[in-house]
Amino acid sequence: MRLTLKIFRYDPNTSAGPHYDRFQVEADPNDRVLDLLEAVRGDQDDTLSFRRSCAHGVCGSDAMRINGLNALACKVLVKDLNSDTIQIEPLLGLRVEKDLIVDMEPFFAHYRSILPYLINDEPLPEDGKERLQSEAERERFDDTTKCILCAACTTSCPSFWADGQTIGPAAIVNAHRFIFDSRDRGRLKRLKILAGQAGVWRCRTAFNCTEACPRDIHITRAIAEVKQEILKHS
Amino acid sequence: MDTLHTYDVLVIGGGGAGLMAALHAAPRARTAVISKLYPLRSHTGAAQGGIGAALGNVEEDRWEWHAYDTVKGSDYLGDQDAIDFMCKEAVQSVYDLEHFGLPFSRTPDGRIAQRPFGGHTNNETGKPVRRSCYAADRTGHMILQTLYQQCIKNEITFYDEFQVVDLLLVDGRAAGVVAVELASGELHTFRARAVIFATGGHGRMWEITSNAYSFTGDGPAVLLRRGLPVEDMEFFQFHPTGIYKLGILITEAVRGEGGILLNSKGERFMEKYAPKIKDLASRDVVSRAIYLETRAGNDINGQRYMLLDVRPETVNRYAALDGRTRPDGSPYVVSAEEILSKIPDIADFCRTYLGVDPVKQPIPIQPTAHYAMGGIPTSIRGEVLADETGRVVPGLYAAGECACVSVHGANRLGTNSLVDLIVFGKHAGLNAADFAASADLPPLPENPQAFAGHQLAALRGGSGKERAAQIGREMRALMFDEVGVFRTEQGLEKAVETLQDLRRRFTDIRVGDAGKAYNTALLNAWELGNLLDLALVTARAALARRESRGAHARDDYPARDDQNWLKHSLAWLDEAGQVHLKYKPVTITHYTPKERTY
Amino acid sequence: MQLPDAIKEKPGRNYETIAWKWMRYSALLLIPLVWGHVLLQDILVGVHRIDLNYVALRWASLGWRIYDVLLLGFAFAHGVNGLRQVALDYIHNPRARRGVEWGLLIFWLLITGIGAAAIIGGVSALPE
Amino acid sequence: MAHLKTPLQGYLGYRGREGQTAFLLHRISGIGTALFLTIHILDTALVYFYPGLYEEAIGIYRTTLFGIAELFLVFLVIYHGINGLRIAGFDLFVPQRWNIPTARGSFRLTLILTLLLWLPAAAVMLYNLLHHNFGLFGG
Repeated sequence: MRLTLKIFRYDPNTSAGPHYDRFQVEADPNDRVLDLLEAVRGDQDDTLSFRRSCAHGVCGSDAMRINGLNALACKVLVKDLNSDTIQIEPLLGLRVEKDLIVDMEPFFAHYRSILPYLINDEPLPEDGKERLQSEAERERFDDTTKCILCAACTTSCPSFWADGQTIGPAAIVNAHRFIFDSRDRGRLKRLKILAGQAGVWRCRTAFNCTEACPRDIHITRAIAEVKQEILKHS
Repeated sequence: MDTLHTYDVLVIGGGGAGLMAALHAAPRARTAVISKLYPLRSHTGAAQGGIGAALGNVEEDRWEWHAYDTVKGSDYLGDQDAIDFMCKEAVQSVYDLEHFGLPFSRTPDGRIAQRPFGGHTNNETGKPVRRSCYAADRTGHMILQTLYQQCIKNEITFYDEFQVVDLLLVDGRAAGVVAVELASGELHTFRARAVIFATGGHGRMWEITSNAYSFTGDGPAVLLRRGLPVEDMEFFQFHPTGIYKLGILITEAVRGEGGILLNSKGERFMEKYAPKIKDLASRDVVSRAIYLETRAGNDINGQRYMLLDVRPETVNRYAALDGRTRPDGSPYVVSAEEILSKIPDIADFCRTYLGVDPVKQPIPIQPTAHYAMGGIPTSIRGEVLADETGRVVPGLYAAGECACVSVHGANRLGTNSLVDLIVFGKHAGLNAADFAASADLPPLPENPQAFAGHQLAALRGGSGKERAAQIGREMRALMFDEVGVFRTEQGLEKAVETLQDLRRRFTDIRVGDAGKAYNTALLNAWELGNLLDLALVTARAALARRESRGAHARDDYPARDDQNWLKHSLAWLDEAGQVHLKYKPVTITHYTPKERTY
Repeated sequence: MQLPDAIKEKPGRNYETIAWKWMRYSALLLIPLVWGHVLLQDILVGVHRIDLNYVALRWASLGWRIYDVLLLGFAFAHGVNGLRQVALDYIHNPRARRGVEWGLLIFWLLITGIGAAAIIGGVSALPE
Repeated sequence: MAHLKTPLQGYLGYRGREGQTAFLLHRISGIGTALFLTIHILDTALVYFYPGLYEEAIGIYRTTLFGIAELFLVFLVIYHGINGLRIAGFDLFVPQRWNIPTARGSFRLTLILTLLLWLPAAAVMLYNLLHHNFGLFGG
């Protein structure tokens, strides 16, 4: 089948502002949108820039807006879209650096701000082996360990669109992963950060994050659980 | 921005090996990680099944058994001293990861959970042993995340989205690297006392591959261009179970949980090829079995694929036939929910890309290019070796998939890639920091960016008669057909010839993008050049090796030939495009080569 | 699940947490109050029958005055805090934010004061 | 207000689902109600400060335009209340039930309940409006 790709273009080094280019491509219903982008760059216009790596939804490089919805280009198949024009735009709320590439640094800065690492200064088990954790304790935070930091959630969040200072869903998801890890001892610190102006209270439960997550993480639920945890400790 | 940077230790690559190296170098040396991707995008994150270590958490196990399985898996080409070192160190390394916060799946008594995996056995009974430590089916993801988290905690310096395009050598010693900053297109020079390459594999030279787009062999190619050799390039692993056509990996853990491979007749054909451990035989064995079944006309619908059946009724039927039991001795019976809970991501891939629910329908699979056993020759300490005598390049280290220690020999055992990058990443980091502490800062060569600048300029200044995308397509198809699961003299000769032609045609491409910011076309073209170089070396080394061993299977030389070929290959590529091969002996300590049966 | 915490640094009393709770708990009271008010004034009575006499009659009852004071206090505070949250979404400069917060505080006190004065003072003069 | 460009682009262009609609309606209804409330407090306060002006102010409310606006206002007030209860209910009492089906379903339920409460109210108000402003129904 023949498809039209309508792609957002922007090059900071030329004076022209952002615009859209249209490309005709031959596609199979089972093609990934990423395959189409590769075809355009390979055979039609090699000035098109986008990020990609693993091409099967685990590395988080190719999050973008596809027909108005955040997704990984490698996880959206042509047949899922049901349209003969596919509009492809960069993530919203982060500065566009070139075409579909946005500046991820603010996103990672929010991630770093919630202390995304195990905090536990207690002595290790004397036998040098693993810290014990029951299956139930492990299960408690399983969902939020799946995050690949692709930014599809954070850049679909209306609060983040309005204010880039909002910590955003991805950072909260990663905080949740440690807050509910029975081995961690830093959760009150994280809760204090998340109780602030840019934290969980900015969540208006618009659910765009959960709908956009390519890993099917229950993001809004995780945020609500963090909210409860803060209420419990305040 | 200043484009000259100075550090004690530079780590090139932000995957598992690179981050591990950085974490261990940083406490004693000013360290920076230079990565062409954001580190969390690295392909370590795609590893699914687990990391092998003889913890013995669910049944008796010993690191010596792990070592023997690795030697046997390597088809005796692995260096046994290195393998012993790795398998022994693996145990503590896994505990280290747990202490770093890695959320392993757990046993009922709260320990790290372990499951069976291809090629891992109890050496006394020959039966599969539960050795693979896992976190659902995203162990690599958890390793990558955990290591990156620790890097944040330890405030490691990162240069994200910097593509290293050249290694600087002064008097045979590493002096730094040259990198392109993707955002600006500027060249940066990094000066250092020690450099660690951890750039990953080169599986993108094959058409059907489980590898990331970024797996273009940058490290080995850069070193080749600087006159250093690569080792054992003819050995590249084809994983038996890639999703049909896409190549996306379906982990062995699916078979570990009881999944069965079936041909068009509905036969469990692995009974023929590995009567003892059947579907859990080593990867090369299973890949070849699929190929042979296909050749015998037993592929599904004549479409060159087989079925991987993990429906509970199938799993339970064959588990009963095999007499498989749970650790407590009860018969192994699973429900659909239990299977899905062990392989959630695989189930997601199947639904997304195939529209198949793996507990209701079998999964169409075919072998997919997966892992480079070969790469930059290194010592057990991670030092890069300059020749067949084991001469070390001072200040230069390599670890992870881009390196060849060699612990995987002719065929890597499942889970051992993660073991490799954890153990050797760590030791490369420690040793590089040691080296940096005692070494002075080498001078920079005159005009350090000249060679890199020249390479990039050539890509922009070609005649434009050829298109990079087209050359890439031809290379991948050629490699899959002629330098794939099975190889012949004729095919390999054709491959070498065609690759030399493709390399000539490559000089006629011209990158159309003249921009600076995120000129991905330019860098992709440069990466294609790397793949072409490595493909040529691979085909040439494969042509020379007239035997079948591990992943290198020759139709015309079907047997292993220890008399003539129990040796590692080293390949140099000269400026004229000629490959020069030399060989060095395999280190054998206590496992004498014998026939490999599963 | 009770976890031991080595770091006893609680998120503690924090303005945004209190404001968030305030929006939820005030809403619980507001729903009967506001809906009751709307039902009575807009639907049952209707704007065409409301005049000074009606207001005077209504505020002759202490019960209705208390009702209206509660309504004023809770609804307007809820509303002004809502406006504050909305404004802070779009205004990011710290000084501008402080300006908005002070402005809204004054606005809130002023309007609430005016409303309260009216409810307490009642209808000051009925038409002839 | 350069800051408004991105959120407006998102509100209008991002194809969010029920949750985004719920959020936008909640915000619009909240702002609208708060602004109306301010005016309403002020006009009611006239009874004490300038009773002479009160009847004039009420006169404005009695116009057809305001009558129609009042219909919308009541809808928004009902919606804001139910949707607020919905969100607070999940957040405070059953956070573990926040998932895509419950979020979508609960919003649809919110809309249905709002309509169910609003329609009879709207009928009465419309009757009053037509009766007083257009002399229908024997006015």
